[in-house]
Amino acid sequence: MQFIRSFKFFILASLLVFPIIFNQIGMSFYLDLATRLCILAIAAVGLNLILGYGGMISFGHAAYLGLGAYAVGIPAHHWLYGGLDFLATTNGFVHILIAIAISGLFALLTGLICLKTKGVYFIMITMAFSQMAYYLFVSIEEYGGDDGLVINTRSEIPLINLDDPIQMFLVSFSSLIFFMWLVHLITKSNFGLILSGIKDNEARMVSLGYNVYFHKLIAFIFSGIICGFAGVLLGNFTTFISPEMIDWSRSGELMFMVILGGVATVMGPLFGAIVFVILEEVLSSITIYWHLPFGLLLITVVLFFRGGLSSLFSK
Amino acid sequence: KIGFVTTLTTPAAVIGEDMTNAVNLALEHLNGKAGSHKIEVVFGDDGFAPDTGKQVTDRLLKQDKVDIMAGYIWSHVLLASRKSVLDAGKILISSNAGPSQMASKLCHENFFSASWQNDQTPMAMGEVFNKVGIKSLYIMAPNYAAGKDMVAGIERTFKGQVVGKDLTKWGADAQLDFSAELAKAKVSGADGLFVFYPGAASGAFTKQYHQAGLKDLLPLYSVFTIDGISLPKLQAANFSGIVGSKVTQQWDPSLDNQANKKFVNDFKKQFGKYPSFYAAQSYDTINMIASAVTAVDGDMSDVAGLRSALKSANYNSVRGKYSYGNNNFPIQNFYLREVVEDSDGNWTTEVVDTVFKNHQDPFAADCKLK
Amino acid sequence: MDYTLLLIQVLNGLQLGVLLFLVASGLTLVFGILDFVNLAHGSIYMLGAFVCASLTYALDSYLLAVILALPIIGIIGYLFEVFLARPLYSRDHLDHVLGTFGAILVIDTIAHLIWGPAGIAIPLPNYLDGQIKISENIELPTFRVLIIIVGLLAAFGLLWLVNFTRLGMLIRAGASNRTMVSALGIDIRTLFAIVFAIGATLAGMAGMLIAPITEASLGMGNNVIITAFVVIIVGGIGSVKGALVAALLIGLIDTLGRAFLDDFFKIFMSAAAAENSAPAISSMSIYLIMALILSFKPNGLFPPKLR
Amino acid sequence: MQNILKIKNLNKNFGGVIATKNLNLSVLDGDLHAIIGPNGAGKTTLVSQIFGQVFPDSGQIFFQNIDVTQISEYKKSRLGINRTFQITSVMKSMTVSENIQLATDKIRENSLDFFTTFTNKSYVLEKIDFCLGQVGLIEANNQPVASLSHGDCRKLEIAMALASDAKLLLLDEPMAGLGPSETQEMIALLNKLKGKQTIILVEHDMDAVFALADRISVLVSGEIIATGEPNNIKRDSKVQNAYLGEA
Amino acid sequence: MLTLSNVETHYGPSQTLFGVSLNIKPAGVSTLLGRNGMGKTTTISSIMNIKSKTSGYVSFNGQDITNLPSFKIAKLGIGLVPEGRQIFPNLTTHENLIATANITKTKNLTWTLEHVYELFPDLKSRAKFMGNLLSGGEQQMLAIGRALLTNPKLLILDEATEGLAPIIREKIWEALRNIRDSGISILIIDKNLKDLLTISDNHNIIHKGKIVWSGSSAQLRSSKEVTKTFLGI
Ligand SMILES: Nc1ncnc2c1ncn2[C@@H]1O[C@H](COP(=O)(O)OP(=O)(O)OP(=O)(O)O)[C@@H](O)[C@H]1O
Ligand SMILES: Nc1ncnc2c1ncn2[C@@H]1O[C@H](COP(=O)(O)OP(=O)(O)OP(=O)(O)O)[C@@H](O)[C@H]1O
Ligand SMILES: [Mg+2]
Ligand SMILES: [Mg+2]
Repeated sequence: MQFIRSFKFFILASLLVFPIIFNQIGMSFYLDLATRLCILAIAAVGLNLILGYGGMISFGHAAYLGLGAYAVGIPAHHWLYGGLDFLATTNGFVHILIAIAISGLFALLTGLICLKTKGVYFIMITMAFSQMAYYLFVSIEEYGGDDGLVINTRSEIPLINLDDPIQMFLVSFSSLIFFMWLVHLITKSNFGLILSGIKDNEARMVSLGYNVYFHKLIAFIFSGIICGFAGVLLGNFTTFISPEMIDWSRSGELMFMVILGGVATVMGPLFGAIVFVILEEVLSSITIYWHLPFGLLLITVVLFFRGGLSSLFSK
Repeated sequence: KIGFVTTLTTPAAVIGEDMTNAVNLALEHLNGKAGSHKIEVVFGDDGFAPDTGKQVTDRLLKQDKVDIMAGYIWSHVLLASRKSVLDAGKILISSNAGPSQMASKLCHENFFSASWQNDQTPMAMGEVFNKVGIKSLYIMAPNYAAGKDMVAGIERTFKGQVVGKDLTKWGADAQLDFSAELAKAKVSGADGLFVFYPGAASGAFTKQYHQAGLKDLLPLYSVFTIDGISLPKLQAANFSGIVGSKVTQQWDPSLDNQANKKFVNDFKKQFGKYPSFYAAQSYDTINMIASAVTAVDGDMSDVAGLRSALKSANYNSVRGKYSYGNNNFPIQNFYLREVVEDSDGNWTTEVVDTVFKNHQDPFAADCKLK
Repeated sequence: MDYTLLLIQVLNGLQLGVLLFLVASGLTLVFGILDFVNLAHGSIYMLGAFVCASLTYALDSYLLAVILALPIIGIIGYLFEVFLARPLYSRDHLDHVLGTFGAILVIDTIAHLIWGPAGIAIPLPNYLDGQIKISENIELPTFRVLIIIVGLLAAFGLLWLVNFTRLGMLIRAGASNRTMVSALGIDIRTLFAIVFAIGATLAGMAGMLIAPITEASLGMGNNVIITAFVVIIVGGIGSVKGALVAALLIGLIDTLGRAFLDDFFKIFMSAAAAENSAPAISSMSIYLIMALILSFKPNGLFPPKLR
Repeated sequence: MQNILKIKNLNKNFGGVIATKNLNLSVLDGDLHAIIGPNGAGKTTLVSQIFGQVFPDSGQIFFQNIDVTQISEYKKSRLGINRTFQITSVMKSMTVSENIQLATDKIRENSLDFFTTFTNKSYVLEKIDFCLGQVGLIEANNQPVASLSHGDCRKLEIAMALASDAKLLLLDEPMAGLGPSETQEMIALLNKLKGKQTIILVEHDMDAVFALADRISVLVSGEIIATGEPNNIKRDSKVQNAYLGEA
Repeated sequence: MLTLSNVETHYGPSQTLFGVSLNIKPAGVSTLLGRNGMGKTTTISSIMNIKSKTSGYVSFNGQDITNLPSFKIAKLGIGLVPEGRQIFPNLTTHENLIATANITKTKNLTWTLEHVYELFPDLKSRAKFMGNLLSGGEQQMLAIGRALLTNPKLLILDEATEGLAPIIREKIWEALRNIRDSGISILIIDKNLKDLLTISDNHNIIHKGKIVWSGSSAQLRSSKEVTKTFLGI
């Protein structure tokens, strides 16, 4: 038990320390890698809230990442090139507010429809909505269509300079810790208990007097907002956003991170993101056929480690 | 040290393979050296996605610490990666993609094209239509930025009437069955069919064109669709419907110059097929870089020196002599080519006419560089 | 409007629908009946196309190639079941998704290694390569007509098998309660493996049929799998009838949308606006349809009668 | 005494099967009212209609003189009606005590509490102890439900109904699946509850029914053929023919 | 006919059966009694190899069936009516009955579809309904009918009469007597001790995963002590 706790702490600490050390000795690439990892992990944490704890398997969460990133890119675009003055800004807080509002609204509207369905129907309808968002952005030429939108200035936040890779990393890292803590808290609360009840036996929860639809909707919106926030970071990090990021395959990757790491666990999404991002990076720089070992690894994990990677550490 | 980004996975990897072959051939011809300096090329895979492309660009820049970035098949990948390279103060050379933004608004002194600007090739085609006397035209292209550029390019020069236009779904789940569009084109009564289907879609399209029996009804004109990559495959399956169809390009294997002959012959010897224009441009890219490296005597920190050397285009390009405009896009000839059978019975293309001489892209004026 | 064009487009839509059905029916069998989410179903479709392509060149006959390729794909499906699907039946859908996604990566890369990144075009024998004159001014490629016929035959065969035979009953029973079926004396494992192999064979067959039109290419499976999922969702998971109806519906909507949407939009918007929005909307159309149908019928058009 | 539940002219037809036919029923406040009848008579369907899982084709249901015919189930349980299921329905992957927690009204009322682990902790803990104690599942407190035997699941089902503090409890065959001794214990438990809560008991165990019921209604083919005190029902020849047999 | 010796079974780390030994004679009715959670169902699952055993030995008609897959055990002639009915919800009543039925060889079969419908007329009128729409009792009848149609040599009923009306219960006992008399052996778990005492003469009590008592009806009636400690009555 003690060992496991210290192991988790060790993972978090090395995630914080090593990238910075690498950066100082001139391997700045690893800092970027870690930043990217943290951002994707935030999105995975958000997805885990509904997928892991709530049993709602969303196959469209990349849409929120995209919305969040466009919430940075579009105001910045107008700030640089004019048009839509009420939107044009580089103020980071405004970007975050827009991202939260838009992703919350998108979650609300699609959730109202999606949550009428269950199981695989839910998986597919969430995917359908994210694909619609995909084609929507493809067709807006103002924002680059499928060429994507280069974000030329990063969000401005007092005291923080996101152009500095180290600060960018620290912001992402601390956001990750914050959201892991927040989701952990939520899942331990009344609401979290109810959410797992719904995951387990929805019909019975209705008989017990819970407005299941409403609770699911709330969780769905929460999760969307977390991913939207991750999108803001992603936009600032890559300084580029394209509809490609909304594509279903990206939603799939988020899903795989969560499952790989272990659903309904605090550390799972982070483990998943670490393994996913680092393996992708390492394997793809060794061979262009890296999908082969990667695929075999996924199969191995599924066949032999029930409950994902975090099951390795839970007993 | 050169970073070379192309597509090595997904079906579009055929192009990447051709380009990689050409790059390696160029290195072989140069003995791996520019003057006395060793050149090393690190390849990166963009996975046909702009964000992956940007990621791999960052990796080549930061981890492999390359001096020059080159490659880039796709406009969106190039646009996404542009900032990383230029912000790092490195030279960026496109071996294929030529989006209009980078020729105008976003032109940059450190960015060079070893290929063309998107609009130029279809503009040449439009000019062909005017010459041949095609009055009405049916257009098909994928619905993405380059596809729209191609359509715009045609409309820039074509003086007749466009009787029908289909922009088909593109991307990860691109449309590959064109029965509905071909049926429409067939009844549209157009004099000709213009298409742009690069990469994997080209085989599917040409085959269906062949199967629909349109060869005599509706002659096919295409850009970036029928090339050294698709022809062997089409021939193996004997889709004779496309023999005789017309293509425009700034280069052709039959161009008569020393560099080209050596390139084409050696490429054929090594890889058993004709090189595609992608290969030709990649081959040029390496030679062009080598010429610049020689000019600055291997001092890669001398970016200004590299720049001016590149700008002079002082190397033996396989397309023949050409020069650079103010926006660092080539000013070059465009040819009309026809699909023919060569003396060995292999299908290839042959120049039948020169459409444009020393043509500059229409965006050069919008570029602030002098 | 031009009615012959409309008719041709309807037939085109039908052909697309039939192909979708072949892929989707295997998926709906495996998913609806074995309750196994197989993302790699599309990869089997791709393998079907590649194996058939190689055999066509080796044997110099498309028909022989198909006849030989079908059992090969069936065996591949069987092996897939034994090594990957079987251990995962008792797990939840998420594990299926992850495992079969891994399988996609593996199969696609192996295909890349074997066949290279370039697609392979398949030549058709002359008697299939021509056109059939249906009336004065309607001609259709013979091969597409063949696809429609073969697909519909497969559809009705499958409907009969699942709904009206004892085997079908056992398959459905096994889907709801594996343990009980075997406790009542039925070798459910073998039964499931057979069903899986049938599903794989159907997908492989679809790949073999589409390959002469598009070509065998990497990634073709991943393009089709999403559409196939849309089909079975719209039709109602596990319902072969639903899959048939939905496949035809989606085939028609997709084709007709591509063919006529811009003309239709021009009725009430400017030509330029119509030309811009029509492709965007028609790309979205299948998703729009799915969202629309699910918001009114959350279990698809023909929800299987289950708890 | 007052009617807590009143049903008027209720009808329900499942594609040809008449499950409820012109049914009228009044249940007195505080009564233990048993409903018996052959298999497929429509008892479960009646319970489901009262609880709002199945909506009647026609007719009305009044709970404390409010028309609740069309009110959906999750609101019903807030009004103070609760039920158990003939075919066990519990949260399988959760522990026994979590199941009870979810059934308590305090958790339900604070369902949007995002940051605290059960509000009114002591109340909830007491509730868990009490309910599990009543059915004898205290030791299984932290066991996942999936590892319970059939009979223990049945007990949990009852315990959850207890936790809700409902005014009207609908028990659908609570004795089914219990062993002989557990059945005795259950009878004792219901005896204790009698008077505190109104209970509608659907049961095939006649020993239990006659030991517990204040009133009995006999349902055959969707119709109530007799209602009355246990002793009268026992002697009723119609009831004996249709249901009890010669026993 | 059926012999268990020292069967031990675990669920994960926790042991449920601690060496169950049992002997069921041909052409008779045996019972398995015990409180809730003592391991009755687990014993059945272990016989059918639905739940794998940690150790022990099971034989049927002299044949070792310890590690045979369930379907082979069933084919040897064991029919199971499982706890909780477990009918197939997505099949009609009729399909539920015939899907797994062993009624192809027409000659000399004890149980046919007609027989079952005769026994449970309610099922006949529901023949075209999906299994999950049946009432609890109807499902129980269906489960019994389904097992009978496999024409077993040994019929195992786990909670045979749960949820059945008294009048049907009578019918079931009646039917079981007939089945017994036709030479089929029966192993039954049920809570109606009174009825079991009349229909069976071989009782086994399981307590905490062990058989703690076996004997005849008369012996059981007279051992108040046993029923008190192990059955609570
Ligand atoms: N959703 C449904 N669709 C069709 N028929 C149904 C449905 N639900 C119940 N029935 C039928 O209605 C009748 C009454 O069913 P119900 O479950 O109410 O019986 P019950 O009295 O509870 O019987 P039991 O004592 O066996 O549990 C049964 O014949 C059943 O088959
Ligand atoms: N799936 C399971 N996982 C873990 N433990 C289990 C599981 N199933 C049963 N058990 C445990 O095994 C023991 C015996 O269970 P079993 O179902 O055999 O009891 P039973 O005698 O049939 O009881 P009942 O009369 O309640 O049906 C119980 O204590 C139960 O908690
Ligand atoms: Mg009932
Ligand atoms: Mg039991």
